[in-house]
Amino acid sequence: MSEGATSMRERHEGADMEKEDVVLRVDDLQKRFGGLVATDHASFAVERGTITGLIGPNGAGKSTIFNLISGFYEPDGGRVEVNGIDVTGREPYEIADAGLIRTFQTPRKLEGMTVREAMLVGPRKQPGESFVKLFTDPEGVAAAESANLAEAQRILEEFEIDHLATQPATDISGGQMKLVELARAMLADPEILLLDEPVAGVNPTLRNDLAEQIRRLNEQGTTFCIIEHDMEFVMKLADPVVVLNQGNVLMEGPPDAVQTDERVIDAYLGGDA
Amino acid sequence: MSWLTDPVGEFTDLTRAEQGVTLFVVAFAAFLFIGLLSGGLGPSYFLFLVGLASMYALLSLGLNSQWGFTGLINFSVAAFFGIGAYGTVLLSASSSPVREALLDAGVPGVLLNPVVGLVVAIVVAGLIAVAIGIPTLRLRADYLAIASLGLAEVIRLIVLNQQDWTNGSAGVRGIPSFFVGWPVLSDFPSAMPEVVVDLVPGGSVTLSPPLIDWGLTFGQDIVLGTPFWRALLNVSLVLVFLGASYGVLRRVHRSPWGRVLRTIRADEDLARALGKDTYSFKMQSFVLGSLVMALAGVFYAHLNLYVSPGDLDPITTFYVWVAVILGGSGSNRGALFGGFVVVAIREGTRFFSDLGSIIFDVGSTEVVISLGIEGGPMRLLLIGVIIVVLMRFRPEGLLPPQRELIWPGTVDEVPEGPDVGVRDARGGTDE
Amino acid sequence: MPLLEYLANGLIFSSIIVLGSIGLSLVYSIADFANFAHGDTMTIGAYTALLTFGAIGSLGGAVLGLPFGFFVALLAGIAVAALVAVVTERVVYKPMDVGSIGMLITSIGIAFIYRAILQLRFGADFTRYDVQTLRPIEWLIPYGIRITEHDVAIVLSAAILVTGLHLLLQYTDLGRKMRAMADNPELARVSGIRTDRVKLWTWVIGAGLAGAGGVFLGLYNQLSPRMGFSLLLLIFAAVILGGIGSVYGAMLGGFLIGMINQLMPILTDYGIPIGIEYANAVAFVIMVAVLLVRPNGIMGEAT
Amino acid sequence: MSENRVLELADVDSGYGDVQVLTDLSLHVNENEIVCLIGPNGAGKSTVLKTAFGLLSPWTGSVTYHGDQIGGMAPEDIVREGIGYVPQTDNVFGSLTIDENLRMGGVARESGLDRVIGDLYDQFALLDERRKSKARTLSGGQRQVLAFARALVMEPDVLLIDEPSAGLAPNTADEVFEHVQAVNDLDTAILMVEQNAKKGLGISDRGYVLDQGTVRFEDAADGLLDNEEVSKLYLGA
Repeated sequence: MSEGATSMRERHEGADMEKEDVVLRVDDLQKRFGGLVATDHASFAVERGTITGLIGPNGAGKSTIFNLISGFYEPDGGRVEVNGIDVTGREPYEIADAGLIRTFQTPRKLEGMTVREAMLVGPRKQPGESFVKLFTDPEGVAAAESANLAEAQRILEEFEIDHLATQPATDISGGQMKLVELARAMLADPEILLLDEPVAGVNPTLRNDLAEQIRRLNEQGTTFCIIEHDMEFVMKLADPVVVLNQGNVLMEGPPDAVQTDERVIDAYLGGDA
Repeated sequence: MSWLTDPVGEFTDLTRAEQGVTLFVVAFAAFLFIGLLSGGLGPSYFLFLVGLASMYALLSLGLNSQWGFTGLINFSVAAFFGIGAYGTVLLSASSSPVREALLDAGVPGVLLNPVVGLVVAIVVAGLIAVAIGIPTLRLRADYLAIASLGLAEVIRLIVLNQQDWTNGSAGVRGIPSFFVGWPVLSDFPSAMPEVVVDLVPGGSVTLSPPLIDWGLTFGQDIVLGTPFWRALLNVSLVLVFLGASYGVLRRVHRSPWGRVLRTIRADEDLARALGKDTYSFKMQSFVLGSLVMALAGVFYAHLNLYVSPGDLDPITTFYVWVAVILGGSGSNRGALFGGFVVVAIREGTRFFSDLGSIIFDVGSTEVVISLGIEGGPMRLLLIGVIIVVLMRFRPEGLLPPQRELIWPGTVDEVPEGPDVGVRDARGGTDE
Repeated sequence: MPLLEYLANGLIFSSIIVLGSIGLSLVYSIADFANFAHGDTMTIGAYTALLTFGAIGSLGGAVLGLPFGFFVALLAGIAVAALVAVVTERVVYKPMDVGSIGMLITSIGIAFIYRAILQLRFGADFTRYDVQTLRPIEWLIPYGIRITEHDVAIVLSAAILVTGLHLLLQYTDLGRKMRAMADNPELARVSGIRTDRVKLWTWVIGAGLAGAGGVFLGLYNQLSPRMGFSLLLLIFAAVILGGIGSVYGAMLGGFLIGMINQLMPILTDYGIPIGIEYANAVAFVIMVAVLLVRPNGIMGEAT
Repeated sequence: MSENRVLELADVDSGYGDVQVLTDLSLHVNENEIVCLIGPNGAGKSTVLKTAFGLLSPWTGSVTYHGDQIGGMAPEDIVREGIGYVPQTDNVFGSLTIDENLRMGGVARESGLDRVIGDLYDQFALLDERRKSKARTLSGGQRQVLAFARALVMEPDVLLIDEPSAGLAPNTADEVFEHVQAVNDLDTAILMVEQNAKKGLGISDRGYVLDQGTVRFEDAADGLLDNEEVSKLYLGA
């Protein structure tokens, strides 16, 4: 690391690690790709019941951190805890079992499925996902499927997209797909939901819908951690906001503090002109 | 509404592709029926064809549950077919070195029967499927194709060269009927009386010019002897296999289990993010399909009564691929249909052998394509052209899955699902 | 000293595999799919040479036991294999709207069409070029090496072709463009390279070398419509071993696979009970192992 | 003024597939100036360059070069018109030598290739020293220089540069900006997308601030640097 980077690093105060009820704790996480340090000793904690925003300029390492937390990348060092369970380096499905579900930046389309079919992939631990039970306990499978279907229908109604239920999942708009993704993730009944740019490419009306839904779900008890470039969106929704810069946590604070912080402005606009 | 009460209504409800396929099936059945009546097609041979077609349908169902459901590009179909065939015959055939060794070791001969052979074949196929799956199922799609083809060749080479187990290239003969030792069924073919069917009492009807172009005699006596009853028994067996497999696969396809497989096919990362252990699901799908293929092999051994390493030739794999792509990836009924079409091609090209040569007069030079000995290349050409034309113009196949797949009884009406096919399949990209 | 004999045979067989591997690797990197018709492109080369040689005869003199006419036939084999590949690319592959797996499956159909047409014309039986079978070179026999002048011709011709390709890649504009495209197609376009033309030339070169490999394979063994398809998996093994997309990797992979294939008897010599009949099986197992441990091959960059 | 406009985008809509990114966007580059495009992530900065260079076709509106319509032309043809493009990542051929990289930059030249490459070696000594090295052995900053040089072999009138400082340590970024200025001194106009707004504007004559696919502010570089509204755009508020 050159001198410039070091001096930048000295100005990093990091995140608030002294929280009461932590659902996700990221401790000293490191990842490099070849010569590029993507995640550089990053630490932060997400308190239960919050909507925590994760922001930072391009290349700050936000997506890498999401991939490390959710098990899609294997960290070179550090530790990830979900609900107090160490899930460092575990498979994504094990991390999901611990209660953490993530979404993707580009909506993933499910060819050959209707929207409600695509929704039904969401629930975890379905009895019908066991090959044996399909034959030993078809009534149990049917009961669970009916219940999941009703739940899917209920969530679609809450999201006001129940009219799409039987549409092909490939035929709906990108913004609607984002809503479906969020709805499906909710069916997995997560304790914490990681959203990767939930409103990228979504029109303003749907953007407000999404914000409303996230707030509502949060009030019902789901914890959120959101990467988002749309500052207006994230600053209205999130508290606290964690700022990443060069793979490290620059600071954490309430939105208005972050927005006026000199270091954050420097990180975004570039230092010393 | 049903086909019995309102056939026209049912027919108009179908998609155009479905209508075409239905008409084709009806026309083909009529063609076979006429063949049967005219004596051009012996009843035993007819049943043999039905057995063979059902066997291909079984193989196609197996591949469909790997490629169609999950997107696993498996080029080792012939190997699992061969494992099924060898699995049962090595235990039960009189010329099998393994059987001899077992008898010498004091295993009672009664135990070495085709039913035990079936069980052994299925177990061995399952174990080998796991063994092949462990290294290959983490590979990206095109590498899985090449690796599975390579490992299938390894299996073929072992069967060919371990003569002390398999008789090598000589193959295995002396295969008993599947029902040997069963009460009633064991002796059924020879015990049945010879039946003479006289469709036109007191003679026959000959249609000849000018009514049609060539003479066709209807109503000759059809003799149903021991070979016929044996063939009938075989067909019953394969129909039981096919029915059971179809029933199982249809149920699992419509289940949450099948839905996870379809999610993996469309986007494996999404399935992982939603908490599914995708490697385990891929393995289950791979093993399930391999077992169905092995079942087809077991049947084949007792149908053909001779098994050789040539049965593991990769060409069988590609026939089955054609059947699945033609029928529509992910569609069980498409796989059934595809299996039957492939046998129609296989056996249909044999008719070329009877046609002699076709002579094209191209200007001053005559191009002679002698079809008499060229059934093989014509078949290959036809298969090749079908693959290319399908991939170019209809990669989703003729009967792509049409309906939403939700566990039966949980929704009232089932809307049409979107088409899906090779076009959407991933592959070639790094994970 | 059988080892020398094995090595000599390995060199000959490697020459053929290398010629096949280069084209497969080139097409894999530029057209982005595993071309299952590549083996049958080799077969086309072999049968074109058979036809041409039958038509023109020996044309007088001979080099290394091979009449001049045979070398003309070799050129014809190269040219026709290249032509057929280019026509196929334009008529079939280019208009396709399917992913790389769809292309792979299509290429299997193409492979069947090539083979079926050859079989319709030439029958399924084995056949040979009408050149005299030679005795092993006398002065090498005391060393335990039994190879003919034809074998020497195969190795030398392959060496000339590979050297020619090397010179083309390193010192001509076309070669540099081909390497640039394999390296980074998007940047190649941005730099102003007419990528369509380079692609076409890549097909020409890859299929031409395959055609040459087919001609030599026919000389080394004999000709049959299945000859190329039977060799295809070994060629895939070579390409994967060397690293898909790397021409020099394909050369090295082809060399190693050819050598391993012919060095198999050493195993039994040392008491390991794996016979030469498993030579191909060993290559396939190595291929799968490479895919697992080092999917980018020995010449590719490690992930 | 308009007669010395090298490149102009007027009322352009553009995007990927059916996702619209740019909406009614207009901007221009005059001869010999450095223009910097800044704006928050996802504002469509890179999309502007890709649309100008033919990697994306404008849905509506026009792209003109010296007044001639080039919208919808393929990049390999636009290169021949006299526009160069330096992508943000993967902008050198790693397995080719530096010399070969430069030759690839000049495939569309009909003559004078050796002369231009010679001039470039004079200009960028670090490339001259390592002519025969593979480009993948260069450091991040050196790669950027090679990428500029590759694009300059065509002697373009305007060079489009996508985030030259991305992923570079601050000192190296400063050096790269110096090279951008040096390129500009060779009478090449530059349209540059830059994340580091302060440094980018610091070497620029003019700047545009993009937000949600359209131009929000246009001003002299100094003016934008002092504009409070700009930082609000980045961080909401």
